[in-house]
Amino acid sequence: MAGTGKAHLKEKTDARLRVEDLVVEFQAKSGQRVHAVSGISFDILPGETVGIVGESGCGKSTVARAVMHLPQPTSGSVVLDNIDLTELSAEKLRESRVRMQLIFQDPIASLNPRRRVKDLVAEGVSIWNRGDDKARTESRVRELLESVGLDPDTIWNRYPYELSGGQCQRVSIARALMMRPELLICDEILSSLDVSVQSQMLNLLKRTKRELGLSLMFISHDLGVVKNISDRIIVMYLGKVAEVMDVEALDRETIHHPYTDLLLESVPKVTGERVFPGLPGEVQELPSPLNPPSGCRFRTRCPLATALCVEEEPQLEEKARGQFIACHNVASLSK
Amino acid sequence: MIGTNTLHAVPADIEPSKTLLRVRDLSASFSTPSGEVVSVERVSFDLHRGKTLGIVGESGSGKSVLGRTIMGLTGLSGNATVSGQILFDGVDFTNPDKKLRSEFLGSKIAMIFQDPLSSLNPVKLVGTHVTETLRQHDRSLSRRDAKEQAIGLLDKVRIPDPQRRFGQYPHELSGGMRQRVGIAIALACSPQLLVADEPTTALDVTVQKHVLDLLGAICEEQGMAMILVSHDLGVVAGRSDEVMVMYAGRIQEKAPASEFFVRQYHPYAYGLLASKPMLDSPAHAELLSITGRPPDPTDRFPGCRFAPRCQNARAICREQEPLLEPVSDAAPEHKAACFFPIDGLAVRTTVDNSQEGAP
Amino acid sequence: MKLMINKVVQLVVVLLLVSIGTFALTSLMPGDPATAILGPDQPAEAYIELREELGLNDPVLARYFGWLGHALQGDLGNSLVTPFRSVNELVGGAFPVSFQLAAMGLIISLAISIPLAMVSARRPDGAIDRAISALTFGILAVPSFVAGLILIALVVNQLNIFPRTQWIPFTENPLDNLYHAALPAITIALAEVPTFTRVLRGDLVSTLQEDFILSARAKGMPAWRIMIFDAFRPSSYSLITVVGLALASLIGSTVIVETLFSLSGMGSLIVNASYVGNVTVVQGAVLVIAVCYVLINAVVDLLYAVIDPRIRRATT
Amino acid sequence: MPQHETRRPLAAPKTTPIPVSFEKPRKNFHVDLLLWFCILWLGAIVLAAIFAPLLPLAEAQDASKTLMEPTNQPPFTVPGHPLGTNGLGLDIFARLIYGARISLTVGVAAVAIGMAVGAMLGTSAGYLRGAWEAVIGVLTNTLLAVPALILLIALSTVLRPSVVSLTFSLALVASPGLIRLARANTLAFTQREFITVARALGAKPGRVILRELLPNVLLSMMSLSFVYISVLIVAEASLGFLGVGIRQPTPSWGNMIAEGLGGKMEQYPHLVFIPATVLFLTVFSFNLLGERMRKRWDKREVSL
Repeated sequence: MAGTGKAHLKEKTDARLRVEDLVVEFQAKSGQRVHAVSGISFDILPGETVGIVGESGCGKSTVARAVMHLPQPTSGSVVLDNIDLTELSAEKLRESRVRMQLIFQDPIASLNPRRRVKDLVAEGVSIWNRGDDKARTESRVRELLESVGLDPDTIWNRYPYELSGGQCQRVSIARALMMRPELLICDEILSSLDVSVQSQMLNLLKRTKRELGLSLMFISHDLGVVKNISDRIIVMYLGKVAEVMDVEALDRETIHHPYTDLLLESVPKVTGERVFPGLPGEVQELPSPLNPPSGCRFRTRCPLATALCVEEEPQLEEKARGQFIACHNVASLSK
Repeated sequence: MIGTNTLHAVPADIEPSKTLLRVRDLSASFSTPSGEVVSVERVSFDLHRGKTLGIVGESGSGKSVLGRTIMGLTGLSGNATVSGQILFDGVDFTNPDKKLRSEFLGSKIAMIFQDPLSSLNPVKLVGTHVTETLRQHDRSLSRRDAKEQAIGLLDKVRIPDPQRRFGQYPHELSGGMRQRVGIAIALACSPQLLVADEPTTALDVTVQKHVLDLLGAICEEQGMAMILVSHDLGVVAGRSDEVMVMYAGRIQEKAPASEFFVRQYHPYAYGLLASKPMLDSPAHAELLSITGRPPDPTDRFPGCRFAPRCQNARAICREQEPLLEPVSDAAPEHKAACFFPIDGLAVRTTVDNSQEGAP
Repeated sequence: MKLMINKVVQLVVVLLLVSIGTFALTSLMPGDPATAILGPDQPAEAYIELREELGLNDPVLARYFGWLGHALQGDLGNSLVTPFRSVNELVGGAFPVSFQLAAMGLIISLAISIPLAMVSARRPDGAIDRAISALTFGILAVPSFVAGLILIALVVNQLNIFPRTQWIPFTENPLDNLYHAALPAITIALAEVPTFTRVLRGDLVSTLQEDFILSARAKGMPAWRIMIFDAFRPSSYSLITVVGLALASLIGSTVIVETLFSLSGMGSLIVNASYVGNVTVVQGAVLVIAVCYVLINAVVDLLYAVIDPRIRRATT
Repeated sequence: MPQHETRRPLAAPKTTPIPVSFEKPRKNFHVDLLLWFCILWLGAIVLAAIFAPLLPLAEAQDASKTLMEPTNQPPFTVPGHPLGTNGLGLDIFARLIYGARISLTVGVAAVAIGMAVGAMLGTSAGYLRGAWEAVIGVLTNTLLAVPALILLIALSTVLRPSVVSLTFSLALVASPGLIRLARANTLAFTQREFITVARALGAKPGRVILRELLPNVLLSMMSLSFVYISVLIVAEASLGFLGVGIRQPTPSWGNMIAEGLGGKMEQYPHLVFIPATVLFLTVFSFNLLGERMRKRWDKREVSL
């Protein structure tokens, strides 16, 4: 899986966010280099939701932070509305960054425990001293809280620890929207919530995105969730892109990258039929990002791997309309 | 809504010997600084040998406490009260004493945990975890034999290179490997019942599938019964013979798995399924939202626990507690605790056709 | 390995800074140190001699390196007041006394704390736990000199069990030595018992809530086995850290106890020297104590890394 | 959507009765009493210390004025000396209150300085990392390399013990621990995403430290401040007791206890036990207050 290649990128001028050859590496404690993200490219159109899926350790959260330049990526370019963030000065970057906002998995850790809800939501405004007009700020905070389904009057003066996980996540969304961002980056924002709350949040996000014309980068390990919210889906494996596809292609029947297939196969079918598998074989574990395999990174677990996969890294190629797969062997397959 | 099948309500055709575990009116409550919390309330069910019972519920539904109570571990925490009856293989295992517990646990009943890292002692070797269980229940076992058996067990749960893994510490293994070690420990004495408390929540999907396959295959092979506790209907689906949905400490619906995933009668059970974004539904499908949130566990209001969030709730739901009873004569094993049960299959079909809101 | 080198470099830098700080004590003295030490009514030669002795006439750096050089060779200078003996001799005589007291205090306090903590942690917030917690909380508020005075009033004056003072060197008569050292050591131990007990209890309680304890229970392990083999071992690592940190207050208690029981250890040496402004003795004693303390803590650090597998494997 | 009609007749309530009225656990009254006693005690001591010059107290320091007074009198025996007199006929009650002035001033001021220094250095070191953190680290380690009491004795050798020099010395002793604490807290808080969010919103490092980190770090340090005050009060008393702190005739709790040394304690136990009791109660109260604050804070942390 390798996925370098940019065949899947849209016209430059169309994209709200265009990330090219993004590389993020950092020093592990032992002094070795961790190859967290190794050259991935993608773009997000205005009003589009791009879902990024992959297992833990595939670098999807690192991508989110690297796009925000928190911290700065090792190399590659991040272009937001035709402005290359990597070339900006620290001060300009600080300004541009506000046009993207991040929401995290842990609803409580992402809110300062010493702040009240009203101040949390208005935080961005106070940083940029746009809060000269107090009344206007306040009415906007109220408006946003209402739009994320919270009653401003009851939670106005609450602290985060007085709220439930779902409510905290709503506050986080309101805070992010306060800065009128163009791109919202959601990093596993549903995984710590209960199922019933998850669906509330998903519906809320879809509605908000529609109403405000936001672009959304939605990172999750849950294929069902990603399928429900995304327009396009990027499958990541060990710091590389394995497959990019339009959401309609994400089902068990379509031909996919072998890794996508593995993921799809692993998602349990919600049926009453009892499955009686034999003892499973030994699993190949995820290779270490300290020392990733040569060629295609998925080859150590891939049933289709050949000698070519060891030597040469496959490029993303359009195998079907709107479906780009980085695999040497997938073309020869037919379902 | 509680299963008040008292003993006489057990269908006569079930021989006692087939029943491995019989739970009757089991309640577990904790006294906390903010008040009495009833985590499990009058739960009754039977589990037959070699069968798997899936227990599903959101956080705070009492599903994990139920698992631990069955293991006789709840009473250990001092502030807990357990009432009702647990019969394990004909032996009363309610509030077991020290002797009974150390005789049964690990050898006849075993458990695996949610977080494989924290359920292994960080300063003990992987191998020691397995051998000490073996030697605890078989004093005559020599160290060498124990080691040999342990390596065999590690191999059995598909751990590659078990010789080497034996001498490693838990933090040196990956999450999937650790959970496999957990399973190896649980299997050490070939138990009759395995309580798996959210065994795959901390794992990735691909690893989850392997672990669930492994558990399924071992249950099948050894005729071991399993209680599979999860917040995720998907984990339970296809892996259990019977499904039980818990909400706020009570059983809301209980049915053979083949029935349950076709049609749900309780609005909560239906909502749980309809609010889960599924891979097999079309993209951008509208999801049902259950509004509100679970009740405060210290708040003992009367009536159905789900009534405050239920769109079908009427006056009686807030006054009286519905019983867990069969809904239609056609499926006597399919029980729901609801005064106004819905037909999940019919609702879903309507929703799919109109692509609108939900019940 | 890189981490180890880093630690050693830090250690050396810290010790250097300590030596600079110790040396700088002289310059902190208000006015003319010689006058401050000798008082105003001495013959002029005495002041000149003392200034020479203190090296006040040389440039600061030269003085520091001279002092450090001597110190590194094991020469800490001479005492400034009677008896004009070498600091080495004074420290050498006092050190074993303090060392033995501190070691005994540590052992006694651990011997008391560990069982107390285990009993406490078995049933958190139970009657026994509350009683032990109240007891340790009370002791925590008793400074060691008060504790010592109470012990003297009760044990020595009322019950006449232990001797009031006197120090018998270990080499002379080991039993007598222990008998005489017992009460001071208990006083020292008492001051540390609350901290040790509370830290270990807290750790045990949180360890006992871990899933691996539950999993040990689910295996049918008996409670005592779980307490010792599953709970105590991982909890003891942080106890080791606390013991390392507690050495500082242990040394403090030793100083007080020596004064209280009139034992001639490092504590009484340094207190008496301080009282009369005998700077060189204070400097020497502080330096010796600091070096010992830093080295012991480094060893504790190392020990910690060696016995805790989580750290051991991570660093190598 | 299909609303199923109720299958069950409303009139057939086969419901099981629900056990209602779960008792709320009773509040632990004696515990609250203890806390109030401690607050009252500290309040009384603080007020007495502040208004000492205005109180009608007998002579506390100048032995030349007490030549006619009875010496070594036990409490409640001589009118005008509620807690008796010492070997020079000085009034013990008055000496306790003047001693409190020193103990409290020194303890509170030193902790305040230590907190300010600790929070600033520790938080900036924890957030900015790099060379700054290394420098702060080495400095704290150096201060920690000399056991506190030894450092205090060494300093009192060369500084004439006074309220100012003692405050300085004690602050120096308290700072390294507080710096470490602040740094550790900062590291923990920096892991939390709200710091990343603040940066994503455009906050500069100064703002992150001051507005996001400091309030959190300070709150968790606050509960320790009381414990630190009690530790420093004991340290000051220890110096007084060893004779290298505040010296006679100025009273401090430590040097008052030391008056009982040399065999006088056997004859006149009140010389030792009255100041010892006062010291104990004060230290106990500060500890208890700190403990209660920590518990409340912990509870919050758990619910976070």
